[in-house]
Amino acid sequence: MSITPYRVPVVPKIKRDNYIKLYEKGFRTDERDFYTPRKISIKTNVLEKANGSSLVKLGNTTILAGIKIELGQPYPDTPSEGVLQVHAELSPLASSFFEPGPPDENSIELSRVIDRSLRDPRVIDFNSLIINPGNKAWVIWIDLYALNYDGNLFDASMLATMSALYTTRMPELEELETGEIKIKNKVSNRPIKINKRIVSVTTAKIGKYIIVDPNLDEEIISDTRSVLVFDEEGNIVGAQKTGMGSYTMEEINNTIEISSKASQVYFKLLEEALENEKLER
Amino acid sequence: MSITPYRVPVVPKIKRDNYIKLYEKGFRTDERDFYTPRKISIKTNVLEKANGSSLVKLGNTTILAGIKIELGQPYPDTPSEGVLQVHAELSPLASSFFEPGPPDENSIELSRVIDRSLRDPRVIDFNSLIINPGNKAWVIWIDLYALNYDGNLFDASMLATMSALYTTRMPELEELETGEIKIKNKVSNRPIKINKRIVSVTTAKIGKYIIVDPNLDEEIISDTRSVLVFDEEGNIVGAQKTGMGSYTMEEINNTIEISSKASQVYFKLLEEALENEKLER
Amino acid sequence: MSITPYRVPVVPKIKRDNYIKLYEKGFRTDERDFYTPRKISIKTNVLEKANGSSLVKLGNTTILAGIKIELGQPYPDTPSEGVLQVHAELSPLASSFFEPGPPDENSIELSRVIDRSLRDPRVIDFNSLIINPGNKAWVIWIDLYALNYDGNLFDASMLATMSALYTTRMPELEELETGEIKIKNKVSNRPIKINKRIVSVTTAKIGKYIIVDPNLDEEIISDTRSVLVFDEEGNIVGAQKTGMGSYTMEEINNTIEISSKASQVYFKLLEEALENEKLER
Amino acid sequence: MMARPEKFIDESGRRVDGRLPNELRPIKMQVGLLKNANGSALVEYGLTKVIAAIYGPRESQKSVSLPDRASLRVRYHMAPFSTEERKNPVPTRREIELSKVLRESLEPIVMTNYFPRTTIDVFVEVLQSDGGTRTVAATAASLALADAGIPIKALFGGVAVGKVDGVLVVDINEVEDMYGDADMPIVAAPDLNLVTLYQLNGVLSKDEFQEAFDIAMNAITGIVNMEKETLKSSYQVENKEGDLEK
Amino acid sequence: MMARPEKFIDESGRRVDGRLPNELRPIKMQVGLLKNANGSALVEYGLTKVIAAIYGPRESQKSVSLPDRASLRVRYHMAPFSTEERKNPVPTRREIELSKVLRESLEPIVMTNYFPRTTIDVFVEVLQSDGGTRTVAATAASLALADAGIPIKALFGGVAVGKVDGVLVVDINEVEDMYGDADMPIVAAPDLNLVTLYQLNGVLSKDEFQEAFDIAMNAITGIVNMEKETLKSSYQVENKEGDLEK
Amino acid sequence: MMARPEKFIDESGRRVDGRLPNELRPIKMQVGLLKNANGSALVEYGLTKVIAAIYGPRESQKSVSLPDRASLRVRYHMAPFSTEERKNPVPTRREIELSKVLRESLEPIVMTNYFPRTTIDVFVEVLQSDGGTRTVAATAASLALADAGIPIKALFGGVAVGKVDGVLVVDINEVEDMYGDADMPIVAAPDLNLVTLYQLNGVLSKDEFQEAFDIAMNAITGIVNMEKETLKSSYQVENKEGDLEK
Repeated sequence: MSITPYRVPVVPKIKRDNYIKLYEKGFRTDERDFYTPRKISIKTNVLEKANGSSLVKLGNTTILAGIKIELGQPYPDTPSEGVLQVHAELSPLASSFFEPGPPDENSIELSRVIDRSLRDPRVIDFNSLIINPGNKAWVIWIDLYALNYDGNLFDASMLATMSALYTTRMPELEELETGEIKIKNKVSNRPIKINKRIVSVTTAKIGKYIIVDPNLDEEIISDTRSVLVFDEEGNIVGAQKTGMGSYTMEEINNTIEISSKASQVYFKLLEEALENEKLER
Repeated sequence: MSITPYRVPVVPKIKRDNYIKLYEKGFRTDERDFYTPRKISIKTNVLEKANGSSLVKLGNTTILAGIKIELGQPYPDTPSEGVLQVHAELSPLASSFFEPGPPDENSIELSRVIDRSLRDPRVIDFNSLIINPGNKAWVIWIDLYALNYDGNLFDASMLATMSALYTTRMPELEELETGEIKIKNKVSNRPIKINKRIVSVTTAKIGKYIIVDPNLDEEIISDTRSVLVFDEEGNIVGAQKTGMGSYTMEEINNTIEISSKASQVYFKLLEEALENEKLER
Repeated sequence: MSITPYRVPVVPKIKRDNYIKLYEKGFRTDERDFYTPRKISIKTNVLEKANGSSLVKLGNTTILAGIKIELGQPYPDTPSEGVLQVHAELSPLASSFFEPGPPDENSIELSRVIDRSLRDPRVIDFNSLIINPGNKAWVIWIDLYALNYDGNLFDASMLATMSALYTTRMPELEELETGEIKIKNKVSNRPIKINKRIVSVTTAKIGKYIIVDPNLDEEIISDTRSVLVFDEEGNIVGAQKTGMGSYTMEEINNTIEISSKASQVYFKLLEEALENEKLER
Repeated sequence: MMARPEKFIDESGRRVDGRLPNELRPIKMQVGLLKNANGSALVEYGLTKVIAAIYGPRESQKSVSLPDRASLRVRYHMAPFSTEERKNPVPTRREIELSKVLRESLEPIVMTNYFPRTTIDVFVEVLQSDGGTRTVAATAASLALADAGIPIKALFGGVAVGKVDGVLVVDINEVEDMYGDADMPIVAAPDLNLVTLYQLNGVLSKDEFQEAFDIAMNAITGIVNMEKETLKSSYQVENKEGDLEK
Repeated sequence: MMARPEKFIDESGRRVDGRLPNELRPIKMQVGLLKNANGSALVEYGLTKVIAAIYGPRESQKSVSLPDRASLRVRYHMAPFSTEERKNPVPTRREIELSKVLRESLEPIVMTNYFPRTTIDVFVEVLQSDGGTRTVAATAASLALADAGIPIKALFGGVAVGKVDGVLVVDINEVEDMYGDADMPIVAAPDLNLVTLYQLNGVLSKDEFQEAFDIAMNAITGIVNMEKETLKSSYQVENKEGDLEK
Repeated sequence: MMARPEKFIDESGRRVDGRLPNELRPIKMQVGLLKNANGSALVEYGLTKVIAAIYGPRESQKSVSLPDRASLRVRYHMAPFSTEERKNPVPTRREIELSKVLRESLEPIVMTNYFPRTTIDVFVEVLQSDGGTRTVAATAASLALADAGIPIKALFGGVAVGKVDGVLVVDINEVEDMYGDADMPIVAAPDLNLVTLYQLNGVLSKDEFQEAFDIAMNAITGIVNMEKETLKSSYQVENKEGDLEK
């Protein structure tokens, strides 16, 4: 069951008005233009014992992604593919809005949007993750851990996911004399096979304005938000309206164009980060 | 843990008094006599994709029963029998008294009384549900879903269960070359084997009166209630005192006689419904 | 998550002062000296159908230990050892402080301290509990059930555990023609193999005093508590500071000496109890 | 798992444990054995052992408080070591149902109107299960309520009537319950001629069903007399040792 | 499990169930069938059947009460018998997400400011699932809110647009959803030109993505017209029999 | 799973990772890295990385409010990617116990009497686990409390003493913990000569037990000095980059 949030801070109308006045002049409170995401920092391999990891800061929103790879069974309906599991935790360290406990609707929505964007567009080469069709497959656990929340968890989480995937190293197997297959080394040098890069672009609608990468204040005063996920060819590989409001068709078309352009910015930053880490392939 | 209900509406003493005054004249508020259940409507096969289904209205109490049959394992202590699972959901759609959440003591009691009445008297031929003794058996899932609650969930649920069972079609199996057994078609033409018909008769004790098929108002003002389940030979195949009060031995004997007679009414209505559906066998 | 207890009775400062005044004279409220546990009664084999059982009273603190032994699988990392499961239930029968529900941090701490004290020092001969290495092993379920709580659950639970273990009889196996191994009799005459005896000694620090086996009042007014577990050679085989306060190093050394001496008292009482039960081996 | 006996009644008319059809198992009762509870009782029918504890009346939590009466909270629970296979302590659907029917059996007996806005807790724990646990629980609850000094309209007790090899038998044990034709637990207050709980699992004719009540009422009358004796002697000899410690 | 069809569009341009790409499944609507609910509706798109019930506005629990508006509680739930394999009634992560996006689709439509400090419950139950359940749920919610007399800004409805064999198709069924290239559920209030829910699972070009909205808006306009007809006739003929009972 | 080493101490007296028995792993400390928390710290002992965040004091929920002091809420939690096998985020019995003993280690140190009726949250998250996580958590909590400006009686820290091949060693890593003879985590505030947490898993003689405290106190004194340096430099250089991002 989902209930109208009751713990969200009430936004004084005046604050919203001030934001909109600034927008009328073409500015945002943090001096960005409407279409530019905040400063992005991406550091990969921050966890020595995980198969892949990345710490992403999008402004002050901080996401740590950790990837563990384990032996498991393929799903009965996809016997020749590996298994993907995406989980997000909105940890109480990250914000006074987050309480300890089982994942709430926000963390479930976040992880399911990331999951769908990886799965159906086959961002990961799932067929390369089968060991023994119908029987043994790799299970990819992607855990997204919010360390600081200042708005726009989607884009930060997607950057963390992609950069962690790009630095993920598969475990190494060995076959025992009994024929049994076991993990010999938790982490080898072999990368995981990635088919394509994707980025998420979140925009907020505030009055008549559509702005890219809202920070927390902007999220709170926004009418509603759109998450569009793009691949490098410009296809849309995932979408989610999130938040309580609505869009006119004109606003949707506008949002698509703005998001499509902003996706190029994210791709550029992602590529730079991955190059900095000397992990291109 | 069970606690005295605290969400039940308080019955003004005057309302109870008015009911009893009417009983003294031999009437009930809905113009029934003491021993006649409300109008019953039974429609089977309302769900095309289930193995069996039935929508039962007993007055305004509405129960939807859906039966799904799946492959599973027999219990270790009954290796040559199929498996029965009965679950009832007192859905929040049905009444403002019902809250979303895990099954409470009332829905658990309801499903367990139905379950026991089917199991021990062997209403279903459990031996016909074994595929491979000790290893593979059919699992019969009976889900009772309350859509509208106006008293007497037991009798309505039992009618829904029996009529759904009578229209239940088994899945069809196929054996693969590997010898593995799989479901070929979810639903075939083959009926499930039923040994006997049973009906539940709920009576309420209100003051010195024993009335059949109490509606919600009568349930609320009742002192206590009795559920007696009968087979067509007049045997009692299940019983449950439910509700907070008590019975004298005289009242129990009275209840048995009244319920036994009322069981014939239920049987007649059940038979008519099944005939209407042209599903006699 | 652990939160500062809010249901604990507030101790009037005057009560604590009175206790300390008495300590200054060398006495406790129940006329014990500082280093002597309360009267101990140990009755074993109180449950005919369990593999082992014991009812222990330490003053008015009453613990019933029941041991069930079942067939199971060894853990992957200890393929040639049996499996130990220790669970404690602070039942609502035992105290108005205990609420029904899943185990809280206190019962989890209690069972884990007992578990660790049995496991690592190998009090039970785990290798004798393997039936088929990597595949079939005995699972020892030790359930500690608090019936009355008057302080010091640790020492009473450990006495109950040890005395129940000493009277535990293994099930008897049989091999079917199919080669399958099954339990023939739930309880045989064969005892479980015990390597050593251990006792727990709980002390409370109240002001500058260290007292052995605090009762409930003493627990409530205590600054903090120490649980030290000893074997018969005087080694420490388990330890836990429990409670909200702190120790100076001097107090710790003092606590070790006092506890070490008191362990001899517990061993003596345990031995007497086991002899009374004519179960020495 | 217990095996099914070939016969439930032998040539001499005796049951698997040697009892006659109308014979109860040896019954033991003891009150006041738990120090903290306001009242407590341990009751054994053969190997079935159930302990009951009463806490309260104490002020209700506001959300469940009733203005005109006390709330009853009843927990029927099986200790992990009470069953053939070790039982997970998480309440099962069975335990939830039995807590409900036991509570409903107490509601007409306890004088709840004396204590508005309070809660009376009745915790019963099955220590060892060998058939009939819910009816032993009722007997233990009756004694524990009396021990706690909670006003009740009358003492009550429970017994399970079964049908094996076509014969109605009283106070069935686990084998008779598991493999018999019917199991009918009944709780009653015979001094008031009131039945407060019944359930039936299995098949009985109408006549047998009525006869089962007669058998139960007769047995419960004896059980309640034992309760009275137990309470009387407990006032004389305080603090006697419990049967669990025999 | 359903098998993957070889082709999703045959030579004559027809889909696996014979429909044209822009053709909806047969749609049935019925309101007021649940007596206790303040409003209710049963909506079917082909074999997908969803029932919605409204309770409220009723006073909010204090902890969740909002001073300036009503709270919405929305539960999207699948009945255990609604799916291919029997579904455990415990809410899945999918049901939790869909409850959220459905609630968020209602927030801009329901005049919550009329009822401060109250809660309006929208319970939708999927009785049978054959694709598009969340969009059928939206249509059922629209009708049920109207039936309950809750003021809403406009009627709304939902439909899922898919892509199979490279073609955009409207109102996809379960096979098209499972094996198609894209599934895009959309909820809108066409009279206000407002889109209140969209999601995409799969891959679409930017142009296809925009075209999907046009297809959906067109379909939803027709669906909302059916809602209006249904509501109009329900005021005339009260108490007509439900489709579940045809 | 890690394999058991043949020897824990080689001929030259060095441990499996080259350390001497009394040698700590390389320790890194950083404060203030989380923007929203009132205080935060990241502490690493070798590969063990723990982050701590403080929220509060904020007004307590009424049901848990204490009239004379602040309540502490402490959560020790392991991130799913912190362990050898991916850890389910649902709290384990181990995490529940460690949350309790960590809370109890903070109770005598935090000046809770300054903030009646409030709650102070201490959230510690193990990001990577290589032995000694609870003691690293204590050190991180000490720094985070100081960073939050919560009055504490003294800085404190933790270290685990172990016994391998008959030798007491300080700051054990995961292999030494898993296969060693004893593991004894200790938390202390050396400036006050106060021990606030100890546990023992394994077997030690009485003398070894006492020696373990001496070893720990000595190590913790050094750790607390590092804390002081860290806090001092953090007041000078604000906002330095975190070690997680080296």
